[in-house]
Amino acid sequence: MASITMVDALNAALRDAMADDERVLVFGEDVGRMGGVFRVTEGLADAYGTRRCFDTPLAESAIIGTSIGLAMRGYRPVPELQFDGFSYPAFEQMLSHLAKFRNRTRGQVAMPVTIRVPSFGGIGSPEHHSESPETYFAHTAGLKVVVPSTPDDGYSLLRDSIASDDPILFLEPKSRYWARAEVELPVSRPPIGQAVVRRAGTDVTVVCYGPMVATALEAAEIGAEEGWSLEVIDLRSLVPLDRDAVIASVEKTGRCVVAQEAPRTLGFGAEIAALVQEHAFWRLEAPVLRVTGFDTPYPAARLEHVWLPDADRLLDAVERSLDYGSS
Amino acid sequence: MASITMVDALNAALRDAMADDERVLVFGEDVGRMGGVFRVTEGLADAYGTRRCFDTPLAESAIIGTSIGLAMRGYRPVPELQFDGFSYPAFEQMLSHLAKFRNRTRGQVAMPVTIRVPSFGGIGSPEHHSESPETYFAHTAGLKVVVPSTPDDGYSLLRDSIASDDPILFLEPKSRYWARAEVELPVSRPPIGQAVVRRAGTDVTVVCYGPMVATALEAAEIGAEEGWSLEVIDLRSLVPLDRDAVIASVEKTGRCVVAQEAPRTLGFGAEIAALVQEHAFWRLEAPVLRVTGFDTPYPAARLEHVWLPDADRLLDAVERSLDYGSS
Amino acid sequence: MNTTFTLQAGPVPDLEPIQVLRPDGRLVDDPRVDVQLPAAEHLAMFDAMVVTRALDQEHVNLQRQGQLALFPSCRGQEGAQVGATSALRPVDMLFPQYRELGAWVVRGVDPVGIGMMWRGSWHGGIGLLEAHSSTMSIPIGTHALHAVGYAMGIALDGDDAIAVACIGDGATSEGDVHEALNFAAVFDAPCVFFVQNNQYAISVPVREQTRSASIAHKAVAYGMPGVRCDGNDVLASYATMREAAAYARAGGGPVLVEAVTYRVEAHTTSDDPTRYRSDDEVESWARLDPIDRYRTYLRAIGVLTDDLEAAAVERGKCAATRLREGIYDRPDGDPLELFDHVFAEPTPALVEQRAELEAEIERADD
Amino acid sequence: MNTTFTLQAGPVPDLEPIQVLRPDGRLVDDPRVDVQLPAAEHLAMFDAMVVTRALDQEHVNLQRQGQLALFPSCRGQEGAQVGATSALRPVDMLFPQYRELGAWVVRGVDPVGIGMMWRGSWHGGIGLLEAHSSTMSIPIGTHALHAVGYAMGIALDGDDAIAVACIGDGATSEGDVHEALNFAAVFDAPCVFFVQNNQYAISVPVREQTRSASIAHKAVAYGMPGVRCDGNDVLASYATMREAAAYARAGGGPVLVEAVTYRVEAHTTSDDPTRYRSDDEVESWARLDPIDRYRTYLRAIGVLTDDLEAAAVERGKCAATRLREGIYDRPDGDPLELFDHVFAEPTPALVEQRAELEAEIERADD
Ligand SMILES: Cc1ncc(C[n+]2csc(CCOP(=O)(O)OP(=O)(O)O)c2C)c(N)n1
Ligand SMILES: Cc1ncc(C[n+]2csc(CCOP(=O)(O)OP(=O)(O)O)c2C)c(N)n1
Ligand SMILES: [Mg+2]
Ligand SMILES: [Mg+2]
Repeated sequence: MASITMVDALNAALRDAMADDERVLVFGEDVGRMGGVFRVTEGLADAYGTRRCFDTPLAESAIIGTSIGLAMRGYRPVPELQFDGFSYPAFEQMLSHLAKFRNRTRGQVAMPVTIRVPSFGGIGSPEHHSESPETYFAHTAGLKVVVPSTPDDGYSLLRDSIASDDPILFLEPKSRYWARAEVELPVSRPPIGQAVVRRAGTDVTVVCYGPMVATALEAAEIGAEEGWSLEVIDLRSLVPLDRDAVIASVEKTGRCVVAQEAPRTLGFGAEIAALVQEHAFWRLEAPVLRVTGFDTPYPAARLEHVWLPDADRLLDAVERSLDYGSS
Repeated sequence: MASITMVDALNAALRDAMADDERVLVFGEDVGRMGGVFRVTEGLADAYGTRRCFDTPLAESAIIGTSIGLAMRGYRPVPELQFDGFSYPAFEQMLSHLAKFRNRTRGQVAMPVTIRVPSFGGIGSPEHHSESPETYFAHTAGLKVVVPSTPDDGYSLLRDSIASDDPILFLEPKSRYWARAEVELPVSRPPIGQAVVRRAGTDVTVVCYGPMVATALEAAEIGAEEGWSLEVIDLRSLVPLDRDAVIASVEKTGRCVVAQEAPRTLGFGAEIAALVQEHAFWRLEAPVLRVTGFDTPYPAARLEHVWLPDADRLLDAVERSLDYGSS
Repeated sequence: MNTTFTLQAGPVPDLEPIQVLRPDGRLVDDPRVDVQLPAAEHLAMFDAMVVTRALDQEHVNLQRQGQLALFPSCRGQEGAQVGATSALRPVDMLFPQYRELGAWVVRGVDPVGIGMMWRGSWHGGIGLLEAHSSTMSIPIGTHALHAVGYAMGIALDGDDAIAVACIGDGATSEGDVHEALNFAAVFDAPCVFFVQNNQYAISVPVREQTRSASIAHKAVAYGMPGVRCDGNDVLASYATMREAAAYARAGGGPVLVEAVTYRVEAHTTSDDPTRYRSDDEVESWARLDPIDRYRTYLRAIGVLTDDLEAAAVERGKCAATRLREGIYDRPDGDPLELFDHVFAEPTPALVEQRAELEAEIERADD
Repeated sequence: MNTTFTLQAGPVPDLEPIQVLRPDGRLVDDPRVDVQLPAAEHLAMFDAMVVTRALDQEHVNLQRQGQLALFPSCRGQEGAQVGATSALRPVDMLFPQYRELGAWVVRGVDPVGIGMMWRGSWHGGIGLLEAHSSTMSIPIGTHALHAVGYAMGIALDGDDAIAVACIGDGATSEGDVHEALNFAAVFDAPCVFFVQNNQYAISVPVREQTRSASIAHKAVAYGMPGVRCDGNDVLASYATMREAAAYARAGGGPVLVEAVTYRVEAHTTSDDPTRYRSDDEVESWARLDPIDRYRTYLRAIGVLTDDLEAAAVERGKCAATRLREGIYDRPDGDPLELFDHVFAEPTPALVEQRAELEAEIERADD
């Protein structure tokens, strides 16, 4: 077993995917010669040539638009958008075409495009480099949204995404890029659409994904000292959503807290809350509580730690859930 | 009292706003010479000159980007994006700048920009002309979202939007453009941020906005024959949201159904459901049920009536709410 | 075919459009291109133009009868569309906007599949892909990037097909078209940008769309060749596209072609063009009708006879009849199909929602 | 100031950049522009360049000491930035990207307000607006549209200010820059697009960014004048911007200026440029240093003396000290301010969330 980071795991996944299928192409800004600003594409141009891993001009709409054309031609593009906030210029291509192409062609043309987006906050970046774009994509019919939280899942989910015939927004939690785990590659984890219980518990279900998984586990650890048993569910993909796993857990615990970095209004927590109250109505002993960023623009680096949800904010919600109605 | 359409009301609002404040500018594709594809800007170029109402080249990002620059210069731009689906190219300008400018400048630079977007479906249009983009905007901190449902609100809310110092997505329900009402202009209705009870009732609260208000009222009418008393709440603005009005109604009825045209996942109904279960938890006798479009691309014209929520779909949810737990 | 013009990246294009036939149908003196075509090819193009016109009119009729939701006529643009498409090989991939009826006729697309788009039966049109055309694209300018990506794929494959991005004068203002031109040039993609400058983007005239001396001039910004042709002259359109396609196919990289033409009808059947242009203007362009011009020429050189013209008209009628029969009161498709093509496999949410709609339909049927 | 070049919409720009000073600091023979400046103006520019360099270095130092999150150096670009900005009037509105330290120095912006951006105290920089500069803009190319909108507003007001969009070579690939150039031309907006072609967009060299013969050549696509200048020659940058600004101010419409220069340092302090360029290349450009060149010239014409140069260096030190004192261990702002500027008035949701965060902070303080 080797100790590897998520960057290592993602890089290996790209390498192996390119080795297995020569129709896999990797491109974007600074991904070739430089290996990406986070080094996720390091060495791919050397290993597979600049035909298959190349730098593009600085234009995100073009990166996604040409991915669509390449997919029509039978390729499996794995474009990178350099940061979450720079996915916005490609929004029209994603919503109006990538998401709709299969449907528009009655299934004749698939869009096996995996868009890698270093996402979320927490690493002291400048403006536009710490956005949580998942709502925009998850609300868009025809797009899948995958969010790994660990190196092994990074590898396994990225391989599965590239192998999938559907367009996938693969949101990589930057703040977890350098966290290490013991993993033997290649590794295979549950498929896209299956959540994983990261920690079993009986008192409160904590639903989370991406960067919030580590926060939830930390909270569970601290909570245990208070005698609270938290069950931490890592969604792994938002579309498709493993609703059954969430409901099963809430049927057990009767309480649910959902955590996201995104601003509260219409963050993914809203969808979880809506679903849980609908499908576990009688079982709920407290409302589903949302632990979120705020409805403000993401702050500058020095203030982000205050703004981002942390174990304390999460535990406060857990406590409110446990105390609900008793005060 | 004159019988006017929403198009008439919006046109009058633009006229009066331009008369009252010469810093108000109206521009976009085909809004000048032609008066807009829906004739909402009809006659403005004649009345106020092509300096203040003018056609732009075909480029939505530029329409919003230049609106930002004009706002910095002290103007109050009221750009039109021709259809919902063509707001997507302007997404980066809206999210990365329009929404963030005031915050970035610590309040020094306001963005009094009202973006008019003919929105939603139901009028037999081709692809991309029937989208429900409200989630994208409502989730974005720094944007307000206003959705009128009647001619008088069209007038009043558009005047208030243009007078506001905040950036506003003003989503006009195309399917209500030609519905008539007796209105004496100018008319003043409750301000942005205040919901209105369109029909009082005691059994189930129906939360809706824009095109779904008429559907909800129709359902309430039919439901009354079944002996169901529906309270119809027209949100009028999604940001700011009149949560108090919704909660007050649910405290009374104990049941809530929320209706939207948008696909279900992360549609505005998710936010309403999340808030209602959080703030009226003990009072709820059934889960908040969502009446929505489906998680598919919006269909072609001949199938849209099947896809769109109608009174029947709404009443089915009402019935499920009323029967909840009793079966 | 001989030509005295050469496609070249760098210099400013000639403002004078390439022309083969004068408006009166006679050959221009000293043309920059020399088109020697077999009679059969001439007749095929003439036929396609006549069929296009007939189908165009039948769409308009069907729309007036409430059978179509909308229709964007290509009347007046048949020369540009038929000429350019006829110069391509069948495997060259078209990326159309929505007003490309003439191109689809050349490619033999069943008109019913086109009419279904405008009826609102399904998005994008049916049967286009089989004819090496992408589906119709409504978000202006966006599909130019698909053409470039596809062309990059062709180059990666070492194939000698090309991709053709069909866009309008209005589209050239969109950021996506800029990005497409730039990517195409940087990656030497075998892509021809075929711009039909029909003078309008809905109500906005091209002079308010750009201050570029011409659309073709924009090629300078990308280091690619740009060329203008008379789009109402089917032979000029043919010859120009043939040169452009050959250039791209030979590995020269992309080319920007501007076909100068005119949209004689309204933007779509919903539009009222009297709001933004004069009858005089329309009439002056109507006098430049591409079919009339070509007919005069083909008659003069003896290729087109009364019989052959009657046959073309007949084929137009047949096509129109086929369209009408396939579209009139056409039953709607199964709404449950809406859940079938969202993903390769429906998600649990889609399975559930499909069942909901199914139940709803059953309820309604009761 | 005399010039023998004229800004003109239409023709392809001269590939040879306008130069006043040769790399060795001597005047070029027969320059296309003739810059006769009073000694005081020369010295002000020299000062600004020296101060910029000193501040630039101090930012890098502070970043290495963990005081800044990040810093994008403008080393090597001082000639372009100081020259161009010095040619403007104080009310001419700048729309900077993020690497515009030299421009802000000319405008007298307090360096602490710039350092606060890079420390991560607040977005966009503080004190820029007061100096008629918009805030820093990170989404590449986007702010070019703000400049155009602002310039449209100037024209509507009948004012004689101009707007200046400062963008990079990489930015020219973005759709927004295309749309900005096009809108500016169509609306005759008094806007100068000032492109610092520093040869790289992070790791991507400009030859992979575009096939245009030069960035200035892109002007042809918009029917506006395009002009190249030597960006490492402060006097050429000054003279070129002065012409461009005069043209725009006089109602001529927009101008595209390309300053050919080089980013001598890494893209930002996070970047490792050895991955994509050679030391030789960097050294060959470092020999074209704009400050050295200007110093040699000013010494030769007797404007710059030992004392005056020492004074400039001293001002650089003062500025650096001011930056360091204002930034080092600077306490963070009140996080509750995050709720104050979302809207003119906070919404009920924001009021509630503010209270939540306040309570959380109090809890943490306990
Ligand atoms: C992104 C986008 N914005 C706006 C529209 C609305 N619209 C439909 S056609 C059209 C004009 C297109 O003009 P042009 O490109 O010249 O093509 P033409 O219709 O003349 O063939 C506009 C503005 C659209 N379809 N897509
Ligand atoms: C829309 C967008 N995409 C990507 C980035 C990431 N990024 C930051 S700087 C940069 C390169 C910019 O190059 P250029 O315009 O030449 O300016 P320079 O940094 O050389 O001054 C990139 C790709 C960004 N900031 N914005
Ligand atoms: Mg046109
Ligand atoms: Mg650069």
